[in-house]
Amino acid sequence: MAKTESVWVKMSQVDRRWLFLALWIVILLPYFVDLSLPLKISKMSQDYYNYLNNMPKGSVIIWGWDVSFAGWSEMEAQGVAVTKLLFKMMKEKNCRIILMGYREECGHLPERVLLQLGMHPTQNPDYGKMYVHLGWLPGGSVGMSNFAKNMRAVLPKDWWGTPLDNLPVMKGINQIQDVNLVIYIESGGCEAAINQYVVPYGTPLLVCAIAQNVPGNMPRLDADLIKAMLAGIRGGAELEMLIKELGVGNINITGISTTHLVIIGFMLLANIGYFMRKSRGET
Amino acid sequence: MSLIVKGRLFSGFFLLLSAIVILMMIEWAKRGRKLSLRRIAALDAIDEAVARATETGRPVLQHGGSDPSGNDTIANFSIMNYIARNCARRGTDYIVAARSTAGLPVIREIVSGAYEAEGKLDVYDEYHTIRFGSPEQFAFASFFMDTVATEKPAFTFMAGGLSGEALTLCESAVLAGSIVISGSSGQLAVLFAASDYFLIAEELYAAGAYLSGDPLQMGSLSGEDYLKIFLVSLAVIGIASVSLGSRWLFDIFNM
Amino acid sequence: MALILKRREIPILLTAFFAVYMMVAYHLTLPWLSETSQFTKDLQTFSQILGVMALGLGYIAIVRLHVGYISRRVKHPQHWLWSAWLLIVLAIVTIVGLPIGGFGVRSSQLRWVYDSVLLPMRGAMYAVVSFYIASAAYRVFLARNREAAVMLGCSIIVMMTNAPVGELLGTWVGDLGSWLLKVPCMAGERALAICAGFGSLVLAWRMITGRETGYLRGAREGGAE
Amino acid sequence: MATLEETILAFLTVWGTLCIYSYTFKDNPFWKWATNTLVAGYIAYSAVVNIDWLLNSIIIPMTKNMNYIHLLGILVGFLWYFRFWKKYFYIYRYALAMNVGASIGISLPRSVRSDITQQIGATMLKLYGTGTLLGDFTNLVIVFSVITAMIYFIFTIKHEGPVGTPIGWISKVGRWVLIVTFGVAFGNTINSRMALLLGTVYTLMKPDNKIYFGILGTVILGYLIGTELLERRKVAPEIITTQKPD
Repeated sequence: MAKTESVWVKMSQVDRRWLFLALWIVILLPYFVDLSLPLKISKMSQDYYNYLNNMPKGSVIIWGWDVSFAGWSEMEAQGVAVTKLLFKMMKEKNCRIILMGYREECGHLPERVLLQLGMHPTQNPDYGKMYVHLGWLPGGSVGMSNFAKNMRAVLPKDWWGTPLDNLPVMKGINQIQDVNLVIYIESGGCEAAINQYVVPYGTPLLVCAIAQNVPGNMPRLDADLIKAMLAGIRGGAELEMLIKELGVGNINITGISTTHLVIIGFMLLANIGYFMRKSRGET
Repeated sequence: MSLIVKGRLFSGFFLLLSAIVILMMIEWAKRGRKLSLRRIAALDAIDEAVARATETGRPVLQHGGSDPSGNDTIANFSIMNYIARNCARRGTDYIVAARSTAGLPVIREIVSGAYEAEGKLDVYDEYHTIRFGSPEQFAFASFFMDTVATEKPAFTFMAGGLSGEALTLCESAVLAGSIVISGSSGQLAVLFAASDYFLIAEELYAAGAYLSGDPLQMGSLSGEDYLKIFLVSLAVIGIASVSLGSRWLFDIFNM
Repeated sequence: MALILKRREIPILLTAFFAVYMMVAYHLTLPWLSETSQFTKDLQTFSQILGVMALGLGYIAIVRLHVGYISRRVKHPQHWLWSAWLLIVLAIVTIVGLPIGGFGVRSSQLRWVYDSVLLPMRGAMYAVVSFYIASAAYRVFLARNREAAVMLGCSIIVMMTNAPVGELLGTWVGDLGSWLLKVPCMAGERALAICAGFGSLVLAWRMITGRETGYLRGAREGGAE
Repeated sequence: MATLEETILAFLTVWGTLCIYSYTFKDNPFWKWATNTLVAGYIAYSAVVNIDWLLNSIIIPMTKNMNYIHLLGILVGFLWYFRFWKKYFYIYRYALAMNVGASIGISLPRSVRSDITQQIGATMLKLYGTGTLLGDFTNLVIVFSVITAMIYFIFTIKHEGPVGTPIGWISKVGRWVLIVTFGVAFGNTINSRMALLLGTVYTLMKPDNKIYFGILGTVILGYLIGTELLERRKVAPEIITTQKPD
């Protein structure tokens, strides 16, 4: 009798390091065994893609980065996929792309992605004609509000020090009203972008949200403050499929399946152990 | 050309209304208006948890909160006063793990004040009670977990600017066998799941107001409640009229 | 003189002036008092630069803290030798990042620090929390009572919606998961957002009228002992 | 063949990441090394990029074209540093007060619209006649949930008496709405954290980094397990429970 009791107790009292070990195993597993599953594209990602893809010719798009170092591990898929899509639109529809960051980390981050895509100014002569990286904008909402009214006062030069007046892409763009769309990739909430761009000026806003912030952004999506939203790594993987360029999102989404299964498995284990103990009147 | 920008009239009106209602209620509370609050389960739990700590002879640990500027931290300070007095009265070991340099003097003031009010200043040892970790998020987390591991508190209270690291703090305290009561306006889901009792956002402010009896906090709470009732009634009217096919309230909102 | 400067009223008046001016200017269209008037723009630029000028506060505070640890040869909260290492790294990154002698923010050296130290390590730091959330899920999600059972159920459905493996169970999982997200969860988050909005309203009005001076309180240095 | 620079970069990336991960096992010197390096690196990095913005966007343009507002901003900005001067620390409050005031003034009127009025506006939904049964039901659930959850956050009415008792019931329903919300949010948080973990592992498993991951991972894990075993031998085994007694 005593022996069977301890099994149920053990089931709900496994040392958490075993759980950590199990997680490590299933995280590394997809690198050795092909476990990829088909991915159904959700309505939210489809809406996002459609909204962006239906932008008229010659639109001016701000591609704003507000991702922390930590958030980048999750947002890399979205960040790279959206950048690829924007450059495709730039080539096909003559859209002008303005990259910029909203926190300290985000001066270097877009530069990193440009390097990866071969669009760094040292690699691509089109820089400055159709797209530009403005560097990062300090000051949080105060800075954003200021930028919306008078861009050149707060960011007179691009990230590499060229004055904006010398860059053809910035011709005629002085305030937020000259911009057709703001895309905002965030790991810490999108309230500032909504308050400074959408509420006063009505500029359409697309958000790439970290999965953790998706529930918090839902009321804003529902109230039409956000036009469309990409959610977490799954959104990134789905966008990669929509633009037909598979990348890091599609590699990691398999790991999402395996890790989620392990966590759910452990949850069920704990519950079975709990209920067995309860039915034996041990709790 | 009107005096007020189109689309900003209603929100401006609401801003003004909120100022009037909140300030009026604060004034009224200061003049001695008695307010009664609804029961908050986690508050009763604080007393029980302190009692349990006293019985077991293990300490009570409190998170000192981040910089003293947000609502969360202000509420945490009110609760800190309450818990510190409670511990001083019962002679229970009380420890604050401080995170912010700016908050440290405030914490000292509150805790020494609480011990003084209970006439236990002779047993108050500042270096034992108030421990400073680091202002940096994860360095503090590791310090907090160290403290939990060495002190093995019976009751841990956490509030005031908790963010990404909050879960690790909560987990370590629970694993050390502590009752955890937390309150926060961020990381809600995670903390709600991981702690024994959780003060959901505004509940934390209400708890702070209730425990301190501070007319400023009480008055604000009551002012907020009137505004909420006003908004809920607006919403009900709006839903009724929209269901009947009229959108006049929307037009007012967008004025 | 010092006594006058020390009074709380001056900072409170400053807060009130900046806040009320910006709020009024946001709503009005007068040529001298509107959001786009020159004075408003100047005031905003001024505030932004003022905010950025606080850049050294954290830096100096951390240097003082760790110099204190080293001079007292402390063992807690960490051994003073670690503090010495911290100061060395601080010095190296600062030198690499300042625009002197070929270094600077856009130099390959700082990008190197960014790529090899900051980005991966900061990411890993948060990823440590991932392990804890897994263990928290294992520990707390016992269907002890109805509340916990409902929360457990919702979480599992949403997790299966987010992971492609959920589709193996049928399309209903995804449909139910996104309905939960778009309807009840959205509504709950909306109530929370409204209440958070009220929280900030209350705090702001208390600060503007000088009833809440917590943010000015205790800003005395020398606390970090 | 990778260059020396690439080799060092790959090595450092893996080393730093693994040092931090070692904390999931227990507190150890690798973790101490990593946290101290990271804190210092991050603070220095944010300081230098802020200085860079000031130089590039404000100070250098000012030398060509004097802007007195910018100059005033910089001069007043030095008030922050009175914080470290014991005698005159209170002057620091001026800068703080202006900063707080400006951010309140800029965010508050806008967030009243985005967080309050627009949200209430979006809750005013048709309760019937949306065309589908699911549509009607969905609208009903949204309206009902928002209102009950808001009433849950009303505190100054006691849940007794003719007015209080029904409010008490409504707020109980509101609590259930919040619980569902938290359940969904918890699921999403798990997703987020796992994605984060997978992202860092993806970096470790890059072709350049893989080999160091293998070597360093073994070394660090070996150290951790070794010291753990040594400690266990020293102290009498203690029962580790992950479950708090019910």
